[in-house]
Amino acid sequence: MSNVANEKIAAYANRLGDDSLIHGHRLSEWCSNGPFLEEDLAMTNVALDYIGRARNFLTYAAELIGGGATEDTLAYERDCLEYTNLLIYELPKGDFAFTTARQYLLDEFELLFLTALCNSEDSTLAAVAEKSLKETRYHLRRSKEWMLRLGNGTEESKEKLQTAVEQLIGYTPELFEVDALEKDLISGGIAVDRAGLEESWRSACEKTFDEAGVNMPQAVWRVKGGRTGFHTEHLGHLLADMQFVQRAYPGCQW
Amino acid sequence: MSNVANEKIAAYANRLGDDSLIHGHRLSEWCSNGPFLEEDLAMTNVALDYIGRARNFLTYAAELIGGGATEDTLAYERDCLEYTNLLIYELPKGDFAFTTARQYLLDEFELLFLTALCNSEDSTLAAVAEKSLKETRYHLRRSKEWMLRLGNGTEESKEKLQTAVEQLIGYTPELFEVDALEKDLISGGIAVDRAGLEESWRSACEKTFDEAGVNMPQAVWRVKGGRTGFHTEHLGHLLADMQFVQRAYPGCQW
Amino acid sequence: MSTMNLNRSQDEAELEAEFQRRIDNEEKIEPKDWMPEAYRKNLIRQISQHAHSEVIGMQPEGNWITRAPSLHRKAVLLAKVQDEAGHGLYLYSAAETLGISREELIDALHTGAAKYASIFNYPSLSWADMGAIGWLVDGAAIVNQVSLQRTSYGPYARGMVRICKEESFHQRQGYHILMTLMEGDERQRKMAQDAVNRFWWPSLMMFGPHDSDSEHSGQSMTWKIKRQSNDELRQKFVDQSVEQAEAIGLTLPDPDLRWNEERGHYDFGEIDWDEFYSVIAGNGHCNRDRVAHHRRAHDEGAWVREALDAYENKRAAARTA
Amino acid sequence: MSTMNLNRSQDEAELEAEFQRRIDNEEKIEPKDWMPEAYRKNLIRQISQHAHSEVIGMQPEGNWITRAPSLHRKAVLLAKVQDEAGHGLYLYSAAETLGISREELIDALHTGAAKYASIFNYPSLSWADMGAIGWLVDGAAIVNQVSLQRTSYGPYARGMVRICKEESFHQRQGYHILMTLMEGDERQRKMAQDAVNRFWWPSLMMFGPHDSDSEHSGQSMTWKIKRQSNDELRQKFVDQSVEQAEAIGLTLPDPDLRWNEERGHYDFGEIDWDEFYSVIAGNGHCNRDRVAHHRRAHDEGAWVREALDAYENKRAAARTA
Repeated sequence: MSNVANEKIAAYANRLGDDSLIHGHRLSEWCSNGPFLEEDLAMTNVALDYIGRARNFLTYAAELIGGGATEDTLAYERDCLEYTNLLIYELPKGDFAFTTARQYLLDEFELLFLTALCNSEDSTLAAVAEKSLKETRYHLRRSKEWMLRLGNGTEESKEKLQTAVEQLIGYTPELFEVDALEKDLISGGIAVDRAGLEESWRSACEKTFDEAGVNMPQAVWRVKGGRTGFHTEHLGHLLADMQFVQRAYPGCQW
Repeated sequence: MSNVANEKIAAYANRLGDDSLIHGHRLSEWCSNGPFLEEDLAMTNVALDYIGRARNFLTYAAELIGGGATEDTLAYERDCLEYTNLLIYELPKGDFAFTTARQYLLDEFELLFLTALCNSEDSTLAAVAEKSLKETRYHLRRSKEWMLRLGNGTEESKEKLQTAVEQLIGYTPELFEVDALEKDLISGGIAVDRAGLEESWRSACEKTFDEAGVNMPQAVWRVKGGRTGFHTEHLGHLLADMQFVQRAYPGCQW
Repeated sequence: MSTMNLNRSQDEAELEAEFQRRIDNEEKIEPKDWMPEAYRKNLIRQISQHAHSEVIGMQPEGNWITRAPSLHRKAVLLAKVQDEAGHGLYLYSAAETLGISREELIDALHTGAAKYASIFNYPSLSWADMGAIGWLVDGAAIVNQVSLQRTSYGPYARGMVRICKEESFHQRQGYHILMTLMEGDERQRKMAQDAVNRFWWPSLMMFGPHDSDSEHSGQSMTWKIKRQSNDELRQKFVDQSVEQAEAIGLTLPDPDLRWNEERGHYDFGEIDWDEFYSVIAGNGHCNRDRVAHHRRAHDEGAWVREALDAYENKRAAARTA
Repeated sequence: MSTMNLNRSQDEAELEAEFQRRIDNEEKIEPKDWMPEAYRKNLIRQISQHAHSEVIGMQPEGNWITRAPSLHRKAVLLAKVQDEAGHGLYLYSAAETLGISREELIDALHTGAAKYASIFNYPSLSWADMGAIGWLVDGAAIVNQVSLQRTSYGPYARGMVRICKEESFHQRQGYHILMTLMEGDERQRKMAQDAVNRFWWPSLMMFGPHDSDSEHSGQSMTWKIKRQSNDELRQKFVDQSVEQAEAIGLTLPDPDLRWNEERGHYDFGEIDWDEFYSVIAGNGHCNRDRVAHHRRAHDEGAWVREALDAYENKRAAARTA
């Protein structure tokens, strides 16, 4: 494979790794903060899956980048302008309704995305996708169940869930953006055509929203920029905490 | 002055600098978060005074330490086990009642402390004390007024103030601890005998608490360890944020 | 029309004519003076949105106080944000002289009835943004505010004079932050250039649409609320910025930027008005966050304001007893 | 005394004698079996406090998940804390078999009626603390739990078998963290040594007071809830730790630590019991924070639990309809 092609696949794996890492990091913040112990355990379990997924993608990206890059140099040595995750992942965890809504919307997306990625011409990406898909099916069962519980629980839970959805919806269009890099890799059979997933995603979500008695709005406002490092103000603080030890004690083994 | 004496005075100035820096940092977190604009301005004003005070103490400590030390190497290159501030300063800002109670308790202390420090045999410390004392008189007028406003405002404000005091009181005994270093510097006429301030402090505070209709409890539990780097779990996160840029971009001018 | 109505319209017409004469004569209008209702409304809108901008502007900068990379910079940034709170207060006071309360002002901000400068819908993402915001955003604000020092409404004009003094200090500090970065290592230079790349065009947008497209411009100019056109002020800003950028090695992200000997000004590229309107319409990174943040602080502070009121009432009652 | 009371006491005495015979015979007591009320109470206290310890222990470790300095360590720590939540669940279940509800258990934790291991009143201050907590705190817990695998109450014993499997893995990971630090640079070695300096003595305190000073020990031993004495277990822990420390170059902060050939064990210094009782009494760094944190999460989650209940009720109603 050519160097240019390697660079592109590396960038693609890198962004998928960033997505997973930031998502897992946010979920891990629920540790000891859950509404009851079983849910605390469940959420940290999902967080662990995402960290594992991140490690797979970032390790692959690092291999392709070469020159001593590792999953850790990628995770711990880039500042927020160099991170390429989508914005929806970096938003603070919010309350349980926010986390539930975000998780569900992303689980439906990832089900479609990973299913498609299983067919990637790149065997490493396909392998990661297969492993991740098993996890995502489990995540989706859980998050869909929580959508129903909160939507059909009490007035309060329905209201909180609706509020969460209104806060999140404008961050979802970015999931379906295809830039030049991905356009190129799509034609090479390596990347997933995200744009093509939107209709199915919307349709699947609306079914659940309907069952949960919650309105799934159209995105009136939309925010994007993650792939080019144009982040929200949240990511910088996240990374300051996440990277501190490596930054303060550089060049060490842990 | 001997090297040993210099080391001790440096350590003393360093701890006073750490106290001020951490306190100022916590206060600065109110920026754009205050209950109304005038108070936002007032609190960032007090924060600025503390940052200035920290710079004075830390610059002096750095001079005495020598070897290229500066106010910034001290502030940005020590991890939490090396910070020597008292614990009360590093506690999160809490709600407005917590900040008010903490500010008031510390203002009464600093009035006494700085007044005494003005008489230090060390002319630099005395000069910093004099400048700081002017500020603290102003801070105290404000914080005392807020104690009265909250204590004699509504039932809710009184309750919140009482709760805040109960949360803080166990951190105040540490203000009056004299360790070997300070004992030594006290006999040299350089440091303030903190222990000797407790009675007057208590008496002044009780007067205000009485006027505010709030109970000033005795400390049933007490927490200490700041001077030896035995901090609460809060400081590490504070420093991760505060020091991130210097850690991520070491050896630079800003 | 009845005779009374006719008289009233005649009085109104006379008052308006007198008012316009005073305006044309460069006289200042003060709070007690008669003024057309539309003038009052226009001013309330402009002054309050100016005030809201100062207050909302505290957020992207406040975002970097805890992370300021030196104690000197920390102190300077704290002082800057404090100044901005002060500016907000002057301006709220000026608006209040026109018969609107602080509560109404804040409520309008929360509901979105009143806007704030859309530049603050952009996020502050690196330390260099503190430099870019000081140099470019405050720089643009100054160009506007210097012009407003001659605005017809007295309290507003006087507020502008006070604000301009402090604001120019802020701009120099922002420029100095960037200068220090440009004299630093490669990563610092990259950080500075990236910040400028993100804030340049939005700063140009601060001057508003071309005057031909601007809704309020005509009447504002007649009443000398506004003294110079959007495009005039924008040109001034570009001219001063190009040289400042060159002096420290920054590239302004506009390939069409070039000196035009004939005009005696810099030509510059066309602004992406789609982005401008899109951000105003709600697609900026921070639109929701800025208002939500302000609302949250306000709601969390309700008990404090209530306590203050209750206390003041008790004291007033004690005094009159 | 009436004939009925006499009969009841005779029955009671017989039941107690039979119960003790089963205990002495190393038979397991199960939830449906008759047990003295004091035995039930003792177990509820011990099992619930064990559960609360697992749950509260998630806090000092959870404090470092976001700052774990490598993705590998991040994953391992996340898995560890997850295990601890799982342990808490086993133990709450075991306690619930004795006729106490989860709600009562949590309430007791919040009011302070139920305690948790006082070791968790100490703060986690550096990454090395993750090593020290794994190696020493989990290490001490394992020594205790291995012994408890033979406890008389069936559900508790079986819970201990499952927990021990996972806990030994945690201890090895903690030790590995410290080993990696000790093979690192000077600052890392200092960090590791400092963590051990802070956690060594509190870990020894985890075994409780000397048996002569221990309130519950006597009866607990008779009923084989407790199988070995505090001092026996503590000695075992010291013996295993000294060699582990030496192997990676750590110094245990006890100048009186030395091998005693006669006893075949390590002699060690006297524990500062003042500190032990002081921390239990509330003077630890984290006493208030641990409970307040748990309470806050619980309160913030009330609406979620209510929603879950409401939803389950609706579904149950739909099924029976």
